[in-house]
Amino acid sequence: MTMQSATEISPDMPEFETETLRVSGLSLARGGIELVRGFSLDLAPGDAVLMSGPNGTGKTTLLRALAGFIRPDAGEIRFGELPPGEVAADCLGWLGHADGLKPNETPRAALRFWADLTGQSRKAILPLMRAMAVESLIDRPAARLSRGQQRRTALVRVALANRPIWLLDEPAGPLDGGGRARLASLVAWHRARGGSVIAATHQRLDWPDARRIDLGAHR
Amino acid sequence: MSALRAIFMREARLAWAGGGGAAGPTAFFLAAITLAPLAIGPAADLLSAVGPGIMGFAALLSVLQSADRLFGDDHGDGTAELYLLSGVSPAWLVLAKVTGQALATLWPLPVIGCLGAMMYGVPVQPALMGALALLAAIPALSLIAGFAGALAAGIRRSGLLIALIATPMMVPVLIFAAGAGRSAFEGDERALANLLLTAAVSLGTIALAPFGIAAAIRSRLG
Amino acid sequence: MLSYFSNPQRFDQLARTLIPIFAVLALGLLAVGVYLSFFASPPDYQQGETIRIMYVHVPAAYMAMALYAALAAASFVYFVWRHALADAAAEVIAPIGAVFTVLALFTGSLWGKPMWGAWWEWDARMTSVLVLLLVYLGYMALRAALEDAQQAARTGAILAMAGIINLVIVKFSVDWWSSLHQPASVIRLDGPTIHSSQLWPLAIMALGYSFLAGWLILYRLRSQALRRRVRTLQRQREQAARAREEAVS
Amino acid sequence: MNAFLDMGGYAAFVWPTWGLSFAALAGLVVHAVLERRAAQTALRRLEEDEA
Repeated sequence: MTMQSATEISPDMPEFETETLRVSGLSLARGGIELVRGFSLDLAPGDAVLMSGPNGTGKTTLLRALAGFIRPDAGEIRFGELPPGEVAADCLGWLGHADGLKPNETPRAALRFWADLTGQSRKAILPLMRAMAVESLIDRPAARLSRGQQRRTALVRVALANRPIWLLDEPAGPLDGGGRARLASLVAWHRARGGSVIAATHQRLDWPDARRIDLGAHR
Repeated sequence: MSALRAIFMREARLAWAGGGGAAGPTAFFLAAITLAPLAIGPAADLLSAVGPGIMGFAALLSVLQSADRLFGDDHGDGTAELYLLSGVSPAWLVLAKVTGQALATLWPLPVIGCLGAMMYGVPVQPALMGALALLAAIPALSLIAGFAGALAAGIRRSGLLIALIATPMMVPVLIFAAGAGRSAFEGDERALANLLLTAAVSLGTIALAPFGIAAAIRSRLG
Repeated sequence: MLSYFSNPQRFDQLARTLIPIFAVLALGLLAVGVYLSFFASPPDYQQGETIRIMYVHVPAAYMAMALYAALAAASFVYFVWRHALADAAAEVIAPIGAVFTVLALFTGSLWGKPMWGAWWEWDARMTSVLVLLLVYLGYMALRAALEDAQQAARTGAILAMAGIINLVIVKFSVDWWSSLHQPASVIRLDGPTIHSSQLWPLAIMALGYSFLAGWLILYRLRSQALRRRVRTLQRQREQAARAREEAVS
Repeated sequence: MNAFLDMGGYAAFVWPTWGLSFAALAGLVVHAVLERRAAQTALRRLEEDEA
């Protein structure tokens, strides 16, 4: 599977202005159990962070705190100077455990909806689907897509939203070898445009000069 | 504004096609209308007296019947998270969603309510008033069902829990909506008052419920 | 004032001192109430001896509503200031309020039979109490259905606050609904027709019920703090076991 | 004495109402005490295992 060069993916999307994510002294507890204590992180444009650690160590909880779904018990999260609450919508691309696809909706209809909802142009849909090699499935209802194909479609949605900071929860979970390579090139294209990404993952993802954090050590 | 239109269109399209669209509430309403006389008995004067009330009651139950699909699916398949992160104000987003779904699935209720009332021996004019009251009640019914559905999103077999949570909140709109039909049938002058009160409750619910639903969705994602 | 109670030790001290005081007050008031109800107040000129049922029915109905107001207030404090004690209070109050509501319904029915001739009268007041019972059950069912404690607290708070708004509208709509054929109820309960000698037992019994409810709430709050510590300890033990098992594998 | 017990002919309603009321109040108190004791033993058992 040749590694697609970052420039091949060419929906005409402008560069991002610089958006840094600063996390300082974050601690998170769930049901009385402390998952993360004193976690700090700076994510400058172009950075990539891979979070690993046994399940139940708080990877997902940390991502959900960064997205503003969960209030941390201590510490601060800042996008530039703003807390996640106000600004999360404009600068966060989110990929949760679930792909956000409706069973009886086709990728074409879904991605058009997400483009309209986030105020992006629909022209970027096809190039991005080609980048994830799912363009042939554009009119097949999501229920009849495989888990891997659904995940690729969800990754297209994340890219389509054109947001600088990506939070990806197990992005490569159901992906095969080809899928992981295409994910790597999508992330490389995103970072080349000044975007940044934090991913929680079990698998070894070899994204060039990505910082690796083992959450198990943070308790 | 186009984002809200996008949500409205998507929810209406999905509700219309998937999940049986209007078939669910319609089938439930017809079943209730058919079974009630078998339980109450064929006495014509009795049936016509309870006719308007049965219509209101059955309409309420058919809205409740499809309540868990309103927000339960979004909670499970990740859509709720994405909606909250879309930058659209949650209350407006929820209102657009419930309006889309209500129009796509509940439009037959007033029609069936009118025909059903006539089947129970209610004259045309009160039957029409009952149907009008049902139409006025639909916003309140669907938003309250949405609120209960959002609170119980993702819980296994949440149907019973949603019914228990929504029942007390449906009391006012049921009293006024069924009251409109009944007063029209009994010829006392409160029919219009009941209709206006139904509309008032619906407007109040439109103003308040979206914030409650948005808060419920956010708390269930926390 | 709110932050004063935010640390558990200070609240626990206060609870430990208040609990015996409330117990003594409740028992004393109830004893005086029983005496006043039976020996120191005349039968009613219309109802005769059945007036004595009112001395337990009205306090029960009053407690049912007062406890829901407390539940909603605690939920509001939790929702806005995230005050763990307020959430604990809301969780503890709900079952107590539900029991008082059931009690109010039964005593109301036992009162209705001799007075109106029917075990259940769909009048505005009794119907509202029945709806209140459903609100309590809905709140408890929702909290029980949510495993995550934090979600149960926030979601329960939202439902409780919606419930208080709804109960106001329910009160109005049920009055409107029942006023069609129902003649104004023969006995004006809270109107001037209550003779002062009948007001005293009612007030004392209501006060006795209130202090008993206060005792129950404080007492159960303390045992709930224990239960939450047990749950946390169990979770920590499970997590430690998981970590050990990971270290081995 | 039995005039008192007769309650003007309404004995069948007054006494059950009061009986029910005090049964409910007593029930609430007893449940609260049992609940507390159960919590204490559970905590003690956990702490013993801890030691």
